[in-house]
Formats: sequence, structure tokens, C-alpha cells
Amino acid sequence: MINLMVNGKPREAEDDINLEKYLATFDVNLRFVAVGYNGEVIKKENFSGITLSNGDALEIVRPVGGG
Amino acid sequence: MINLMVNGKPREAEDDINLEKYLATFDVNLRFVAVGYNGEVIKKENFSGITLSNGDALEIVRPVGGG
Amino acid sequence: MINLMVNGKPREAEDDINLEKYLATFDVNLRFVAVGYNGEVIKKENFSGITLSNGDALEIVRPVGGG
Amino acid sequence: MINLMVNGKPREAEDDINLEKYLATFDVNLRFVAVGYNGEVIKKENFSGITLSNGDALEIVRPVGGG
Amino acid sequence: MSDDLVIAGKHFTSRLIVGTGRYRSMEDQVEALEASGTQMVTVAIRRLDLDNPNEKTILDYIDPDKYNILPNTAGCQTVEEALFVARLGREVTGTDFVKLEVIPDPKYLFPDPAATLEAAEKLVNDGFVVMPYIHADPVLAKRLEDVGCATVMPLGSAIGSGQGIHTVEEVRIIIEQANVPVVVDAGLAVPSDASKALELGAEAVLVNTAIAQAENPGLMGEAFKNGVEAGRKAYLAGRIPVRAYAQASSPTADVPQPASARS
Amino acid sequence: MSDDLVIAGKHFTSRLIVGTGRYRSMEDQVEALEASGTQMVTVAIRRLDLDNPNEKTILDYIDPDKYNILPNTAGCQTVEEALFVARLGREVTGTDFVKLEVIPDPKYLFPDPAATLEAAEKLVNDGFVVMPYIHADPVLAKRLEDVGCATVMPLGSAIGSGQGIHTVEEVRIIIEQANVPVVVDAGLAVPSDASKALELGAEAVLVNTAIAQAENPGLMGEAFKNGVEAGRKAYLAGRIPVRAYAQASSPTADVPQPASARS
Amino acid sequence: MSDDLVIAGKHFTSRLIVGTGRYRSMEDQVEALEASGTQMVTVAIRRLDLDNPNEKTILDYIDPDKYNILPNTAGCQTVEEALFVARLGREVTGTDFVKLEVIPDPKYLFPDPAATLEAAEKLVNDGFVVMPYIHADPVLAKRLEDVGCATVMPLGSAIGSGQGIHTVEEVRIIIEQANVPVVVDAGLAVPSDASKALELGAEAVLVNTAIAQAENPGLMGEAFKNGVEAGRKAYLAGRIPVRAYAQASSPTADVPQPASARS
Amino acid sequence: MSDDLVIAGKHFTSRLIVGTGRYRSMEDQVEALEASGTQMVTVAIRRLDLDNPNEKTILDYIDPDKYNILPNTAGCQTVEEALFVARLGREVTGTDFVKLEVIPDPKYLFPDPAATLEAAEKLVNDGFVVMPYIHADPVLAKRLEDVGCATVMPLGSAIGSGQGIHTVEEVRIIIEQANVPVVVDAGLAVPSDASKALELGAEAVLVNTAIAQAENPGLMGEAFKNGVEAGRKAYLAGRIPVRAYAQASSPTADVPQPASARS
Repeated sequence: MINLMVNGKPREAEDDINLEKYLATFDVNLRFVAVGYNGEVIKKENFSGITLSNGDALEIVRPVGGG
Repeated sequence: MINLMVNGKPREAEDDINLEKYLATFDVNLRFVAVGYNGEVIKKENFSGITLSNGDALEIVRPVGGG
Repeated sequence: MINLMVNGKPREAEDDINLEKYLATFDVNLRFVAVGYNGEVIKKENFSGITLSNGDALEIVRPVGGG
Repeated sequence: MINLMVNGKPREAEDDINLEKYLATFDVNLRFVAVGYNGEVIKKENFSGITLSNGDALEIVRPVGGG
Repeated sequence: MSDDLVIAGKHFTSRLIVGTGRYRSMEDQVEALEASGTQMVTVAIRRLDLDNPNEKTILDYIDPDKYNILPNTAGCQTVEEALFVARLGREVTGTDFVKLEVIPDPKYLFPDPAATLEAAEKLVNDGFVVMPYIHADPVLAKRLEDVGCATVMPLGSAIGSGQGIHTVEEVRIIIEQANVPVVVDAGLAVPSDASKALELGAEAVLVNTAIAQAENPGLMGEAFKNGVEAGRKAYLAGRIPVRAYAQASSPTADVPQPASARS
Repeated sequence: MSDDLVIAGKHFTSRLIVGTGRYRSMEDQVEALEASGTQMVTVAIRRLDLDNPNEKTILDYIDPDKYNILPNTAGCQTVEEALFVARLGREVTGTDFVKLEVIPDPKYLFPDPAATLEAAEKLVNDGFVVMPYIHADPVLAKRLEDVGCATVMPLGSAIGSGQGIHTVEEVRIIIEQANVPVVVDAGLAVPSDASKALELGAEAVLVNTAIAQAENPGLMGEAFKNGVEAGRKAYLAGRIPVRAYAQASSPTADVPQPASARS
Repeated sequence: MSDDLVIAGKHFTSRLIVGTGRYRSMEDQVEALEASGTQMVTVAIRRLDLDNPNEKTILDYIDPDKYNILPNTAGCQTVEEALFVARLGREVTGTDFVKLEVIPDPKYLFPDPAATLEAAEKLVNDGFVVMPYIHADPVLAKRLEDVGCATVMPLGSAIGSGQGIHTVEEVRIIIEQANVPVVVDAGLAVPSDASKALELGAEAVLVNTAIAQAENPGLMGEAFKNGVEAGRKAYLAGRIPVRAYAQASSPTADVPQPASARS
Repeated sequence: MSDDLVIAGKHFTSRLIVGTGRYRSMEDQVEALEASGTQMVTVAIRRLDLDNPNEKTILDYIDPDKYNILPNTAGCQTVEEALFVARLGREVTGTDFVKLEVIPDPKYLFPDPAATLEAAEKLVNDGFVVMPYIHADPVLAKRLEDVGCATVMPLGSAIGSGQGIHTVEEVRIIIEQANVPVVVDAGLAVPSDASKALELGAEAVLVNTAIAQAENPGLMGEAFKNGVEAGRKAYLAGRIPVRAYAQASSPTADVPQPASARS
């Protein structure tokens, strides 16, 4: 297992899991969602190409009402 | 002849003429016109009943643009 | 006895008492004081000349702080 | 002779002249005066140590009324 | 939602009263009145030119089915003059409505409070629906209401000055105390002035020079129509309070972090 | 008359940008956006709730055919955070437009001028259409324009404060000097605020709290729609000048006299 | 330079009139009056407490050699009451000066213009030196001057409200038209309010609550003394005009250059 | 009561800083500085006229025992120019104090916020006591304080414009957040402007054109001296709060009645 920081909170994940699979574990509807990976914004088509490692930081975001 | 003050200016008129006839001498279109006779406002239907005398003051007025 | 209205309140006084004597009954210091008698302002020198009658209204006033 | 830019205008000066001597040629009262030499501010005590060369830029300034 | 302006029992869907003075042409005026959506227009009463007694009058250009006529007493400096001109105006126009002006001051055209009060009371007793033009004096406004005026018309600033509403605080108090419609009159230059008056709770505004002398009177008339509607709707919609500090319009929590420094 | 607002080549017929924060309900918001006639709405970017990853988002309530989305960087206190959130917002919404906010101050939510300038330049170079939220500082506005911002968005007063436009003089100067659209943002409380901004020559306004927190958001949205139209039309129609003295709106000559004293 | 304030032939070197109401203690009042440098103080007239007929009165604390007494008619709601109280005040104080107040409105304490005018005329005819408290209505001010008032005293804002001068434009016009001293009264909260009034050309101000209710009345009295002097001197010194653009206060030429790029 | 203004450990009893530009004559200036009671005067640094290298300078007219010299960087448009002129000024005057101005805009002479911040930090690191001239931007003020500026000097309005203080709300916030003295600079026209700034809690004001270009500079200098004293004392004395309604300054009970109707 690896330790990640996801949306500011520590979480565990399986070794060698890629970002696409990891997101799938949350059953996230990816429409209107974006992901920051260690401070970089990752395009959806590249999710599968990113293998998560211990200590990675993810920001999984969506739009909310704001002015 | 009698002397009248009409709209602030001296004018002459025949003796014993009534208001209706006097106004007719100007060929005034009476629609939208009112008449002050010595400071009193006279209704159209009473014009014929008013005989002008020397020194009478008439104000013959109509509406204009204003705020 | 007569009935007076003094500073808005009913009071009794002896018959035929004059204003000077009546004020004396209160031991008022007349400096900075003025008197209204039935709506008229009375000069000090005339106090003795005014005999109070039943129903008279007196206003006995002095200066206070004001803007 | 060398060519200088002094207060934004071209001027000539003798070869190898130092700053102190050059200023003396203007008979400048050095009280309330400061000098910029190629963008650096030079302290009075160092004037004699600076030998002017061709193309040097001098700013000789004094205080004026201002807000 | 029915939200009529009611003056002396008469209903109006438009809260914009428009003056008919100072247009560059009758075409400008007709276009501007139309665009403004107004239902009440003011006219002045003046001596007929006896050398040209049949020229068209302003009323020949105003459709009586579209616009109510509000004759004024502009130009009157005394109570006597105002009463006389008001009565002439009623005879000319056939309406009991009158915009009462008693103005001794030619420089700022400010009204005389005591003379206006005296004339108003006499006209009310003579059956007029009196709409007095006044300084934004809350006590005067109250007294005019007490003698039976149908509205009060406090001024924003000098007539035709285009200075807008200098008297916001006083107008606010007049509105707070009034039981008759408050109509802000004079000085309005732009629709935001009209909108502001209605946001404060004024029931209507009267505009003349701002429309008549605009570069494009028709478009400015339309602008004031929109501004008056905006102001009235805002008044009904209930504005937010004024706060000393900011209040975030976006959530303050859960902001994404480039590195998870903040959590 | 075609009179579009054009930002980075994109045309808008509405000059009212509306925020989507602080509505009491989605129904309120949908009604208010509709009534406001807006074509551009702002959204914020926040962390997804991983315990509830499928809840509807704000964009599920906003018809993309009707409204352009303007993601903001609200909540960001540094250049780095603003760049990151701007890029996340682009990924979420698919638009290059961004409302740039770099706000270190939690009490008044005033933006950081130097950090905003730095972030703006980087985002422009990264292909964004940058609309920076700034203090009404004419020199800052000019520099933001010089680095390629698509608009400048000077504040009227503190976000959500409802204080209106304290910065009229500065906004007037920003407009005078700008070659990009000036959008007045923050503090607007009533349509007269919006109308005033457009009368001065602002190209648009951004409103959120004034509509969202009104007692009746739908009606207030409509009120702002009218106010913005009023202000723009007045700007185009050419307002009257301000004068020190009055100018009579009724003729001063030929006033009828009760006795012919005056002639 | 002799620059006295002259009211009805009486000369004053101080242009600050101070009220004697609402001090927390007589000590506060004595100190504040002293510090203010005033030469005229107002007093009210009230019923004597017959159960305590010998208590000291306000006048026992005011040195008649230092301060002129200005009795007021505060509390009067009608002409009749004002006349009666004015006459009582004259009897009490021995002065013909009177500050006339006819105030039917308890909430804002705004004066009645018509009743004030009527009372003023009667008091003038009765030999009083009348200083009427009025709304800032230029026409009313003129009429009060015409009936013989010694000054006019337009209000800045509601008595004791501390709102300052809302009526700057109207006060400016009153001053422009007046032939008697204009004394701005009511609402002043800070010395800048007083200074501003005198800069406009007001001849004096009347201040009460701002001094009496300050945390430190003595120091505030001194502050108003300075503010009034500042305003009067500025009026006499001739202020600079307002300009739309900047004017450099330092020379724009001959700026030293780090490299001689600019010459 | 000791109540000094302290800047970088230096004590001043006067809170009025005066500029030395734009006087009609040296006599005017000497008289005005004397009358103003100032202890700090600004000077600009300019190229010497080499054709007249011995003419008297401004400092030959200013008594160094009476006045501290504050050299400015007026005329500088870039960071580089400002650093250079600041250093020249230090060499000329022997003081580390500098009024920092980085102004690219010739029309309104508004300062560049980012360039001012950059120059301020460099000058602080070079040992200067930096007093930056800035737009009234609370965040910028805070950042300048954070890099070590000795004061912040927010503008009231454009230099020399005489428009007074447009930025009251922003200045109020800057004062609320500042840990260094806030000096309001630019645009002040009359002593009430200065007084108002100090009433808000500003520690000092800088005035030039208003004094130098007054009809009578000496008297105006004295007027500003009084105004600044008034404002500071009022700040210390604790002003009354603003209230929505009136508060009677005379007792409301026991009003004498002509007839005892009311009791």
C-alpha cells in the first residue's frame, strides 16, 4: 500500500495503481471534475498514464457556486 | 371704442362688444384656449355673457411645453 | 381659597393674593426667574400689581442647559 | 580630450581629469550638490579618486522646491 | 403582480412623469414620450400669440388617450399668480390635476415653502388634485400632506442643473413619513438618479431636461423607462443590507492547494 | 443598433455578469439567472467531497447553451495558488476565460495588486483570457492591460458589503484610459449602482450577492437587467452636462398675470 | 487683521457658538466652554421645580462677562408657544437675542418653515434679535432675512445625530444669497464639519452635542475652536480651485537619469 | 499630554508635512512654512544648471534647525530612476528619509503599485527610511509595511487637483490595519480635508499646492496648522457616534405653555 494526500487528507492506495483506476475507486463522475497531481493539472486522457507513488498529492476538484 | 389690456398689451375694441365676439376678431381656435377676465377665469359657455368695458384686462392663454 | 394652574399643575392659593406674595410662598430666588401669567409675560416690577383670581394659569420658569 | 554626457548634454573634458578637478571647472558650490557617475552615486570624499573616461555619464544635482 | 402608482384614485402603470419643455423638435418630443412609456406629461400655461392665434399647441402633439396631462404653474412667483394659472390650466386641459410651483428665485428656481403651502391649501379647497414642487423639507412635506395634497414632489437639485439628487437623506425621511406618493422632481440627469429615488421608496419621478436635452432624447427616454422599472423592482425585491466588511461570494473552505500546505 | 460587449473576440448582448454564490436554493438561482438575462456566470473551483463524489455540481444546473462559464480563482491568496486553480478551472469548464482573484485579506477581500499583476502575466502567456479583479487603481489597470488582460475589473467596494461604488472617481479615470472593457465588480447593491457604472462608460458589471441575497432574487435579477440596460442606453444617448444654476424647463416669458402688473 | 463676526451690531471674535445641553457634569461644561473660546452660549427655558425653587440654574455657572447668553425656544411646537417662550427667555436673561426654534417633529427635530417664518416676523416686530433655526432652504432663508432676522441658521443634519453636513450644496447657495451672517447649526460632529462650513463662507457654527457628549468634552471644545479658526482663515486665504487633472508639485524637467536615456 | 508623531524613532510635535513646490516667491514659502508650524518639508532633486552653478538652492532658504528635510523621488517613472534619485537625495541632504514616488502617469500622477513596492523593498534594504506615496489600496499598504516602510502615504486625490479626499473609505481601512503611521498625501485643498484625515486616525498629512497656491499662502499655512491640530484633538477626544435620528440638546419636558393645554 502507498500513502497519498488527497484533497488535503491522507489516504491509502494499492501499489502501482494508476490515476484512472484510483479515481474509479471513488466512483467519481468525471464530468466537471479535474485533477491536480503534485501541483500539476492532468488532462483526463492522461489519467491512465500516471502511476501513483507514495507521498503523491492529489487535488480532485469540481465547480461550485461562486462570485 | 374702449381700451383693453390683452395679454399685457393695450388694445382697442368696439363699445359694448362681448367676450365671444371679441375673441372672434382674432380668429382664435378656442380648443385648448382659456381666458382670464380681470383676474377671473371664464368658462367658454359664459363668453357671450361678458360685455367688455374700458380698462378690462384679458389673459388669453394656451398650453406650451413645460416641465 | 382660589384654584390656580401653576407650571401645569393645580394649586390652591389665598383669596386676593398678589403675584409677588404668592411667589414668596415658594421662597423662589427671583434671579434668573420669569413668570407667565395667563400667557402674558410679567415684569418683576409688576408682580405686586397683579392679584390672582380663580382659574389663573402661571408659568414660573428658569434657564436650563440647552442647545 | 574626452567626451562626457553631463546632465544629459554632451561636453568635452581634458584627458585623465578626475571628478573633483572636473567639477572645479564649473566653479560649483558643492554644498547641497551630489554627483551620479554612470548611474552610481559618488560620495564627495571620493571625487578625487575618480578619473573620468570617454563616454562617462555624470549627473550633477541639487535640491529644488518640490512636494 | 399589480403594482400601480395611484394618485387621487387614478391608476398608472408607469412611474415616470415626463416634462414637455426644451425639446429640440416636436419629433424629438413625440419619440421620447413614446419611448419613455410615460402616462403623465406636464405642460405650462402661457399667453397666446395674438398675431398667430391658430398655431398648433403642445396638446395638438399629445395623444390624450395615451397621456394624462399635468398642467403646471411654472413661472408663478406669488400665491395669487399660482392660483390664477392653476385655474387657467384646468380650463385649458379639463383636468383637476395641477403641478404647483411658486418660485420667486430665478437663479436656482427653488420654491417658496410658505407660499406653496398657502397656495396648496387654497387649491385643494377649490377641488384641485395638488402635486406641489418643494424643497426636500420633511416638515413642509408633512404639512402639505395634512392640507390635502395628493402627492409631494421634493426636488433632487436645481431644475435643469443635471446635478442629480443632493437630497437623498431628506428624501428618505420624507418617504418614511409620507402617506401620499412621493415624486422626486428636478435635477435628475441619468437613469441611475431615477432608479435610486425609486429604490429609496419614492413612488415616481418627474424628468424633463435630462431627456429633452440629451443628445438622443428617444434613447434617453427609453433609458429612464428602464431605470425607473429597475428602481421599483429593486424596492419590491428587498435589497441586501450594507455591511462594514466583506462577505465572500465563493466558499472559503476546500480551496485546492498546489502543494497540500493548507489542508 | 448593434451594441455588443466584446471580450477577447466573444460577443455578448448582455452587459450583466452574474455570480452563482450564496443563493438560498438552486431554484432561486435558476430563476434569477434567467430573469437577469445574463450570458456569463462565474463559478468557483473547490475540492470534491470524496464521500459524496456524485452529487450534482453547479454546472448541472446551468444550461451551457445559454450561459458562458467564467471560472474564478476565489480563495487563492498567492500567485501559485491562483495559477493552479485557474488551470484546474480551465480543465473543469473547458473555457480559457478566467476571473483572476489573488486575495490575501480575509476581512475586506481586497486583492493584492502586485501578485495579481504577476499572476495575470503568467496566465496570459499560458493562453488564458484573463479578467483580473482589482482595486480601482488606474495605473494597475493600465499595467494589466499592457500585459494582455482581456478586461479589468475594478471593485466598487468590498465584496458582498452592499456599499455600492465608493470608487467613482477612480473608475472614471480607469475607463478614460482603458483600451479593454472595464467591468465594475464587487459591492454593487442596487440597480442604480450598476446603471451608474455603465453611465460612466463601464462596459459591464458583475453582480452576485445583491441578487443572490435579495429577498426576491428573481425580481432583483430582473431589476439589475433593467438597470444595466438603462445605464448603457444613457451612456449612448449622451447625458446633459452638470450646471451650477437652474435652467427653466418651462418658458419664462408670457406668464399670464392675474392683474396685468407684469407685462 | 480685524475679522469680527457681527450680529445685530454686536461684535464677536469667536465664530463658535456652543450649546449648554447634555454635558455629563457642570465641570465638563465649564471646562469645555472655556476651552472652546466661545463668546455665545445657548440656554433653554423650562418650568421651575417648585419643590426645589432655589437650586442653582445654568446661569449660575456661566460668567456673564465672558459669555453672551442666547436663549432658545427649544421644545416649542407652535408659533404661540415660541413667542411665549421667547418672551420668557428675554425676561430671564435680559437679552433681546433669541434662537428661534419651532419644531413639531419629535423624531428628527426638523423645524416648521411656515411657522418659523410667522414667528420670526412677530418677534422681529417685538424688538427681538432673531436667529432662526431652519432647514437649509435658500428661499426660506431669504424670506427670513427679508422680515428682519439677524442671522439664518440652516441645519447640517438632524440635531444630535452626528451625521455632519448633508446640506453642503444648499448651505453654499444660502451663503451666496445672504446679507446676514449664516450660522450652520445641528448635526456637526467633528471639527472638520465646522471647518468646512466656514470654508464655504458661513460666518459661524453652533455646536452642542458633539462637544458635550464627546469622551473628552474639554479637548473636543478645543478641537472645535481650532477647526473654526482653520475654516475661517482658509476662507480668507483663498483656496485653490478644483482641477480635473493633477498638477505636479515638483518640477517635471531636469530629472536626473541613472543612464542618460532621457535628456 | 505628550502626543508626538514618531517616524522611524524620530519625534515630531507637528503632524503637518509641507511641500516646497509651486510657491510664487521664496518670501511666500518662508512665511508659509513658518506659519504652518511644520517640522518636515519635502524637496525634489534636479539637475544643476551648469551655466549658473552657484545660484542659491531651496535649502539655502530652509533653516535646518527648524525643519527636517524629506527628499522625494518625484519625476521618477521607474524603479531604477527612483533608486538613483533617492540615493542622490540622501547624498544632498544627509538624511535617510525619503518620500518614494514612482509615477509613470503624467496626467493624474498616480503611482505604480508594483514598482513602488519593488523600489521600497530595495531602499529599505539600503538603509533608507521609506515613506511611499501610494494609491489608497489597503493591501498594498500592508505589503509596504511588511517590507519595512516607515509610513504609508495614501493619496486623497490627484496631486494638485484640490479635489480633497475621495478615498475616505479606503484610508479608514488602511488606518485600521496599519502598524506604521498613515500620512494622507495629495489632493488636500482646505484644512477640513486635513482635519478629516486626522479625525479618521491618520497620523499626519502632507500638503503642498493647497498652501503654495492659495491667494495668501501664509494665512493658509496657519489655517492648515489649526486644522491639523483640530483633527488630532478630535481623534483623541473621542467623537460622538452617528445616529439615524435626532437627539434633543434641550430638555423635552417642562416646556412652559402659553395656556396650560399641555401639562
